[in-house]
This record gives sequence, C-alpha cells and structure tokens, in this order.
Amino acid sequence: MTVGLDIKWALRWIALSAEAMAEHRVELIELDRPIGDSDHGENMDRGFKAVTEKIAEVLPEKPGPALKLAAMTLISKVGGAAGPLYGTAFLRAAAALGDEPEIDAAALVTALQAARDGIVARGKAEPGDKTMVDAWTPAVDAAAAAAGDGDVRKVLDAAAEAAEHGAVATEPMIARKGRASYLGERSAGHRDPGAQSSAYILRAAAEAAK
Amino acid sequence: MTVGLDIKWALRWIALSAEAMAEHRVELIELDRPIGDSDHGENMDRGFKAVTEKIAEVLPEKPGPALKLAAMTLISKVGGAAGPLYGTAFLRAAAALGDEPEIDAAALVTALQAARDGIVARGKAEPGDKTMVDAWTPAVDAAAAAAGDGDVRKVLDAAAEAAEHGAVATEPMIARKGRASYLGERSAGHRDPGAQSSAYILRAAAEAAK
Amino acid sequence: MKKLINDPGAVVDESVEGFGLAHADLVTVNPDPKYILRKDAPVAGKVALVSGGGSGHEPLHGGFVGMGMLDAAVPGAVFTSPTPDQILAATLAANSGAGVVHIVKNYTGDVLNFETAAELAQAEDVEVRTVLVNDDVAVLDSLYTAGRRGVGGTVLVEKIAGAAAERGDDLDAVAAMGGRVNQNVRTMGVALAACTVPHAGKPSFELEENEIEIGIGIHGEPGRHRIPMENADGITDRLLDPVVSDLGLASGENVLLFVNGMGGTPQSELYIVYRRAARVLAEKGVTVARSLVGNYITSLEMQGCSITVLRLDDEMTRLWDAPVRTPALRWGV
Amino acid sequence: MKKLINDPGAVVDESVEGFGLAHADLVTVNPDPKYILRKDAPVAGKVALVSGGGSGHEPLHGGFVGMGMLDAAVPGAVFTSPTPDQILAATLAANSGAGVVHIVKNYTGDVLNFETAAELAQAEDVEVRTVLVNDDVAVLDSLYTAGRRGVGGTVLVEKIAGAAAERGDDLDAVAAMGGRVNQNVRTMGVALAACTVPHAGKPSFELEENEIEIGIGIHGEPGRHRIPMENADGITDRLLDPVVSDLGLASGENVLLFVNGMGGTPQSELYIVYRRAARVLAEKGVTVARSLVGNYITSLEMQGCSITVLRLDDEMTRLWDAPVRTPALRWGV
Ligand SMILES: Nc1ncnc2c1ncn2[C@@H]1O[C@H](COP(=O)(O)OP(=O)(O)O)[C@@H](O)[C@H]1O
Ligand SMILES: Nc1ncnc2c1ncn2[C@@H]1O[C@H](COP(=O)(O)OP(=O)(O)O)[C@@H](O)[C@H]1O
Ligand SMILES: [Mg+2]
Ligand SMILES: [Mg+2]
Ligand SMILES: [Mg+2]
Ligand SMILES: [Mg+2]
Repeated sequence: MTVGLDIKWALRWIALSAEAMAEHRVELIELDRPIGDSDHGENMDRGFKAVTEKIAEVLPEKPGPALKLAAMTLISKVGGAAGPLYGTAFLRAAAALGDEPEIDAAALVTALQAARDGIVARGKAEPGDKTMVDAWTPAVDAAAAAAGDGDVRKVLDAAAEAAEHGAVATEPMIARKGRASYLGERSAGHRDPGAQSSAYILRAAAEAAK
Repeated sequence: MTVGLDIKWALRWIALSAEAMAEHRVELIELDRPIGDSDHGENMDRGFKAVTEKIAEVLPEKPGPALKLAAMTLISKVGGAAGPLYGTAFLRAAAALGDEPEIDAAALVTALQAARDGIVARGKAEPGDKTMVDAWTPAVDAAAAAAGDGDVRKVLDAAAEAAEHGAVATEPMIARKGRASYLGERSAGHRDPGAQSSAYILRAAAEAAK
Repeated sequence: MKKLINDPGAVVDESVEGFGLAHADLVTVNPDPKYILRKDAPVAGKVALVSGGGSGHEPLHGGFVGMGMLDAAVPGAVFTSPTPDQILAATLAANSGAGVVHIVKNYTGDVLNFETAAELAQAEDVEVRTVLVNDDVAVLDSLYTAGRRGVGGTVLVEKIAGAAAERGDDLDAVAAMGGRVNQNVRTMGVALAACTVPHAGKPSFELEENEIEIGIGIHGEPGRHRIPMENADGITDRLLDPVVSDLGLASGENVLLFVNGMGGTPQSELYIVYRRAARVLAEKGVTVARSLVGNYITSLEMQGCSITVLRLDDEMTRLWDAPVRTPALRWGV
Repeated sequence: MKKLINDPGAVVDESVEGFGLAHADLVTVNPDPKYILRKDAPVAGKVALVSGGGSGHEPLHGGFVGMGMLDAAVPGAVFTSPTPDQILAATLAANSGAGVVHIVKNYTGDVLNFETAAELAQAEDVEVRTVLVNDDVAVLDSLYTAGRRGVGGTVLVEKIAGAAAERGDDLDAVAAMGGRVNQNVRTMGVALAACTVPHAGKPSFELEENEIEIGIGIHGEPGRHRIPMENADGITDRLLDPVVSDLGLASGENVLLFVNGMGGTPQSELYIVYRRAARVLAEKGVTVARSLVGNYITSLEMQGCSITVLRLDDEMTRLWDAPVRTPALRWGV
C-alpha cells in the first residue's frame, strides 16, 4: 500500500497549479476569446498568484486548511464566473478533508466528488453544457474507478487523464451555460477554457503526488 | 482681331468647371488629405453642382451677372475656406465685367486681376504661402503679358498654363496660410489642393473659349 | 494594441483613481477593496443601491453614483465581475440601515459573486434584495441556459430605481421598481468593429471590412450572427424589430428610446440611428416620450451601438424625470 | 470604411434631424438653411450666442445649445465650416435685440464665413461681436500664418460666456468674457488613430501600430510630429507641459482641467490621463478647482485625447458653476 497525501502534496499541488496558470495564461485567454470575453487566463493567473502569496504568508500545516485558504483567496481575487466556481470547489474539498494530516485514496475521491458537486451546486451546469463540469465529472468518475487498490497516485493520474479528455470533448458541444451560451450554435468548434484550466489543475494534482 | 467673350463663354466656363470638379473630386480630396482635412474636392464639387443648377434656373444673359450668380452660389453652398475665397474671386470678377455683353482682352485681364485681388484681400495670403494665390498670381501675370495682341484665347491659355505650373510649384513650399500651415515643415512635398482646383478652373476658362 | 494606458494590469486602478480625482465633489473612491461611494453615503433612512460588474463599460457603473441613482459601484477587472469581498464592503459602506438593493446584470460571474456577497451581508444583518437585469433580446431566454444578458436596460433600472429610493420608497418597493423596469425594457446591439481587452492585447473578434456582428453583448463577445454590412436604417431595423416584438409594444403606448454607443462610434452616427428608430416607432403609433442618446454602457472602444426601448408608465416617467446628480447623468439639480 | 450611416452625403442632414427629435424639449432644428436653435429663442433682453463650424465634432456645437450656453449652433458639412447664409439665418433667429456674439474657432474657413455673415447681419441692424478662439499650443502663433486653431477651449468659452449672457451681461461684456476665457486657456491633443471622413472613405492619415501623432487638431489633420507610442503618463506629460508653460501657470493658481476624448477612446483611458495631469499640476502647486472629462469636442471616431487647462479666477469659476441645460452639458437645473 502506498502512502497517503499530506501537506507537502497540497502545497505542491497549489504551486504547480500556479505555475500551470502562469504558463498557460495566454492560451486560456485565447480559448476564452472566440466564445467568451478573453479573460479566463488572466483571471486564473491573477488568482493563483494571490493564492501563492497567501500560502507563503500563512504556511498552513494540513491539506484541508491549505485548500481552504486557496478557496478563500480565489473567491476574493478572481471574480468572474471562475472565481466563485473554483472557490466553491476548493472550499468543499477542504471541508471534506477536514483536519486530517493525511489523505487516503477513498478520502481523495470523496474530496474530488465534493469539489465537483460544489461547482454543480453553484453553477447549475449539467454534463454536456460545455463548462468545467465536463472536465470534473469524468475526472471524478475515473478517480472513483481507480481507487480500488488504494493508490492515490493512480487515482490522481486517472482523474487528470479523464479531465484532459473531458476538456477536449467540450469542443463540439453547444454551450448552455456561461458566456459561451450566448453564441448558441456558434459556440461549437471551440474548447471550453474552464474545462481546460480544470484539466491543468487536476494534472498538477497528479504531478504533485510524484 | 478675334472676337470677345460673351455669355456663351461664361456659361461654358461654368459648365466645364463643374465637370472638372466632378471629374477631379477624388483627386482634390486626396490632395487635401495629407495636408488638410480631406474635403476640398467634396466642397468644390458640391459648390459647382449647385452653381450649375442655379444657372439653369436663372439663365443669366451676360457674363458679369453669370459670374455673380456663380459667386453667390459658391458663397452660400461651399463653406470652408474655398467657399468665401472662390466666391469673392468670382464676385470681384463679375463687378469688373459689369453689365457688358462682350469682354475684350483688356477687360478679361482686369477681371482676372480683380479675382486674384479678391482672394488676397479675403485670405491675406502672399505668393509662396502655398495657397490658391500661387496659381492665381502667375496666371494673372501671364494673362497680362499675353494680352498685347488682344486675343482673349491667348490670354486664357497663358493664364491656364501659368496656373498649372503655379500649382505644381506649390509642392515644395512650406504652408503659411490655411489648414496646411498647421503642419509647418511637414507641409512640404504636397501640392496645395486649392491651387490645383484653381488650375482646373482656369483651364476650363481657356477651353470654354475654343 | 494602442491605448492610453500605462500597464495593462493597472488600468482599473489608475482609471478609478483618476475618476475619483475628477469627481471628488460627488464620490469617494475606496482603493482596496475597490469601490466607488456616493460622497454623502450612507444617506440616513434611504435604501441604498449598489451595482457593479466588470470594468470597461464606463460610465457604467461608477459614473452613475450620486444623488438619485447609485450609492455605490463595484468595478471588477476589465470584463470580469468584482469579487464578493469588494461587493460586501461597498454594501456595508452604503447601507444606512434601510437595506441595500443589488442591481446585477445577468452574467454567471456577476450573479455568483453578488450572491455570495449578499449572503455575507445578510450574515452581518444587512437586508439585501437583488434586481437581476436581463434585457438582451439577442439571447434566447430559457431555464436551461445562462439566460439573457443584462445590457442597456441596466442604466434605466439604475436611474428609475435610484429615484424611487431617493423619494423614500422602502427596500421591497425599490427592488420591485427595479424589477418593473427590467420587465418592461429590451435591448439589442450591433458591433462594426471589436474592442481589445488590455490584458489580451488583441481584438476580441475579427470582422472583415464588409461584416458586422448582430446581437453582441457588452464584453467584446461575438454576437448571434454575422452579416454583410448594411446602412444605418437597415441595421436599426434589425435591432429595433426584435426589441419591439419581444416587448409586445402596441400603438398608443409611451416609451423611452435609448440609443447607446459602444464606445468608439461618433455621436453623429448614434443620432442617425435614433432618427430611424424614432420614425419606425412613430409609424407604429408608439410615442417616444423620453430619450437618451450617448455612450452610457460601453465595451471599451468597440464600434457599434445598442437600441433599448422601455415601456413607460406615468410613475416610471416621473422617476425618470426626477433629479439626478452623478458624473455621467445629471439633471434637475 | 464602416459607419452607421446611410449616405455619405446625408450624414449631417440625418444626424441633425435625429438630434432634433431626441432633444425636442431643448432645441428646434431649422433644416434649410440648417441651424439648431434654443427652444425658447430669442430670449427677451438676453445677448445671444451663436457658434458653429464643420460637423464631426459632436457634441460641439449643437449639443451645447440651451439655457446657459448657446442660443444657436450652425453645422457645416463634415469638417467644413458652414456658409454665411446659414450663419446669418441663425444669427437673426437668435437675436432678441440685445445683439449677438459669434464664437468662432480660428480656421480660415470659419473666420471667413462668419465674417461675411457678421457683415450681412450688421447690414440688417443686428449688432455682432466676434470671439475668436485660438487655444491650440501645437500651432505656432504668428502674424504671418493662419495662427493657432480653436480646439478644446471652445467648450469652455461657450459655457462661461453663455453664463455671462444668461445673467444679463450686455453685448460687449459677454464678448469680453469670451475673450478673457480664450486668453486664459490652452490645449494640446494627440491621436492614436486617425478618423475617416464619410465622403473621403479613407482614414485622414495612416499611423503605424507603434506610432502616435502629437499636436493634432480636430479635423483629422495630421499633427506637429509623429513619435513612437508611449505610455499614458508619458503622453500626458507631452501634452500638458507646453500647455502649462504657454499659460505661464504659477504655483497657487486655480485651474479647470479638461481631458477631452476625440471620439473613439474609452472613458477609462481619459481618466488615466486625467489622473496623471492632476498629479503633475498638484506637484506644481496648481489647484485643480474644476474638471471636465469626456467626449465634448471630437473628430468623428478618432482615437486620442486633448488636454485643456483654463486659468480660473473667481468670476469665471462662478460662471462655470452657473446652471446650464443643454443636451451635452447639464447641471444646476
Ligand atoms: N454555470 C457554470 N457552471 C460551471 N462552469 C461554468 C459556468 N459558467 C461558466 N463556467 C466556466 O467558467 C469559465 C469561464 O471563466 P472566466 O472566463 O474566468 O469567467 P467569465 O465567464 O465571467 O469571464 C467557462 O469556460 C466555464 O468553464
Ligand atoms: N488664407 C488663404 N488664402 C488663400 N487661399 C487659402 C487660404 N486658406 C486656404 N486657402 C485655400 O483653400 C484651400 C482649402 O480649401 P478647402 O479644403 O475647401 O477648405 P478648408 O481648408 O476649410 O477645408 C487650400 O488648399 C488653399 O488653396
Ligand atoms: Mg471569461
Ligand atoms: Mg479642406
Ligand atoms: Mg469575464
Ligand atoms: Mg474643411
């Protein structure tokens, strides 16, 4: 049996997410351009930069509190649709993890599910609506399926891979939620920026566990 | 001795001027673009179209009244700098011609001088200031010089040719009057639109006598 | 991208600072969390109106802070809704005890952030009501989508609900008046050229020399469809028809006609559009009792316009005419 | 060229017609000869103010017709000064018997056409005084040239002289007040992109992506020189410095700071410029006692701005604050 995930993982996850947002800032702006308002990469980069600063200031000691700090910072720094949605996701995940110092595969799946459910509760999007839900839902399903032998790394790898496929799968969809929905059928043929940023964030989670 | 100029000439002059303004409308707009405000061709075309209509309405019977009608119409339809300047030119020429049914070479030279003096009186430009004065002044001088043998056609040909050279000669000048003067040294290298329209109008006068 | 800015990341900070300096007689600016407050807020006994949204729509919303309109405006980053802590701070600062009405344009981001702020304010015992503005007929309205956007009608909601608050209506009445305006207002817009978001550095969409985009919103997002360029009368008809039919306007009704510039269109062109719209309404027997023409809710330097029609009743008309004293809208005082 | 117009030749007619429809409470439009008249003109006993010039600078001048400002405005073709018969008709319609002040921007065309109109009016026993506005420091002032252009300062001359007329000053006093404003006001402008005159169909000059034009006027004419793009603070300094030094502003003086948009620049950018200008003036010990920010004298959809500084004394300040009720400027009533 592999070891569980601890505060080091949580901090690395956040750090790698911040790196990914900085690295893909322009790409996420470009994805948001044809079907949105050209700010998703800017929003996420601004948000995760603020999270990084906050983490360095507070130095949380357990995964739950670390994710809660990230959540609160995203809520107060990102704005737009992504701020409250990612904020809620991290907040719910943090609540699910509670004060435990270490996370096993089952707890991890529960936390990912809570994150996804938080996004759905706030945004009311269903799978197929061309939103970040289309990355998170397959990710959560794959994570649950991979949890059998209790390896958190396998769980995270499965989630990341499924999220990546989910993001790609948003391309032909016609948006029914978020800004892209204003375009109606013209939204087809473009990848959803929030689904793509979700894939990067879940990939960061998997990398952080290596 | 050739015959003098009569009402037919005056009406043809006006008609050919109107044609020239319509034909060179875009060219005169383009000359006004780099050193002015892109309206000279539009102004002159609008003005001479109105003159043509007025002439058809009133059917003046002598050169002086015909030019006076043109003057009043230009003043009330053109606006800008060109309206009052051309208006004054035609008005002064008309006054010089008075009610005579026929114009000989001497009277013609006097009328052209009066026109030029009218432009100078209103606009206060001197030769070399890069304005229509730089077409009219050499035209008047050439007309006076050609008047010796009393041939009005020679007078008009000389005036037209001198005006054409005068217009070309404005190219290197640095403007000191009119809108082009705001550009200072940057006005050099462009032909003055008003000098060019003056050349067209004086050429129309010569053609009308043929 | 050529803009009169220093740093794409500082556009909102510097612009709001300049705004505060220029209008120090009417507003104060709180730099962090950032909001713009009516100079004499909180106004004792008065219901407070707070609105906000992404920046780049100026004069909306900051330009409408002052007597007879908003008590506070909360600017987000360019085209990005503000955050709950900003909205909460503005709500608390504006509240005199009579409660606060949030005027929220219907975008997922605005809705979610204002929702969170309202919950937080209520947790601090501040009563909040929310008026959601969703007047854009370019967007199909359905329970299963994000719904219609809030666009031009927002200005009219803020003015008329602001007047209701100023005359002393209570919290529910002010919110109800905002809702009444929203129910009677519809808008549709067109872009001749896109705008460039400073941090993006590129136009938000590309239009050929001979194309226009019909049904655009106010965030540089593309519209419903793209058509070949038409003349002003033709474009006006394309915008006005769906507005009129969605409102179900009948002969004999009174309206306010609002032709709004998107930021980069000369006023002379807005009046050419106004002329046609006024004529078409007159032909339908509709009386244009009030009008507004100008740049009031913009998309940076976008070229284009929107047409908004508000069905007026006597009370709304009186509230429209009531005194207002803000940087961007001022009369009667 | 993409514009919300029907026919390049009908832009002014249709736009002014729409303007008249939208502001029928404040003005009446005479279609031919074309002028815009204050609704209640002639105002008994009051000196009348008449201004005008080429169209394309909206809201100037029509937007400033009304109580406390102009009695009539005379629009020419786009960027072409109006004709004497238009100006004469407006002058006669506005005159109550107390005489008429012509406010004329210093361009050869405007000067000549207003001059002729003034002669014609005087021949009909109407007393006319002319205030020539020439505030543009980008242009070298000399007896041997056309002299400085009238630009942003025109708005301030019209407001302050208008207030003097409204309070009952006589003809010479109103003209003197206009002259006093002109003597104390200076302006300089910048273009980031040119405008397109409808009948010309092409931009009036071409700027590379990295160039700006310093010292532009308001007719789409090129400026004094072209420089590489700079940030907003740098550009502001380039405009403000010559204005301040030409005015000879000293520490302790009061000014009105006016940042004007050329038509295609977002308000947010104007406030970034305002912020810098206000700071620089403050550093020099100059008090910005009044401000104006927005599109008031434009060049169609040109991108850029101008900075105008007016040295204020107490009387000018009072007249600036006096009530005004026009389509584009309104306060105190
Ligand atoms: N109702 C919703 N439910 C889930 N996700 C949503 C919803 N609305 C928008 N999103 C996500 O948010 C992303 C856009 O975020 P962002 O561009 O930062 O905010 P905004 O749309 O306010 O500009 C979309 O790509 C989509 O994935
Ligand atoms: N003071 C002046 N004296 C003589 N001609 C002048 C003067 N000012 C301008 N012009 C002439 O007028 C022409 C411009 O006319 P136009 O473009 O119709 O008017 P505007 O300059 O008002 O736009 C110039 O090319 C020049 O020849
Ligand atoms: Mg976005
Ligand atoms: Mg010209
Ligand atoms: Mg956004
Ligand atoms: Mg002109």
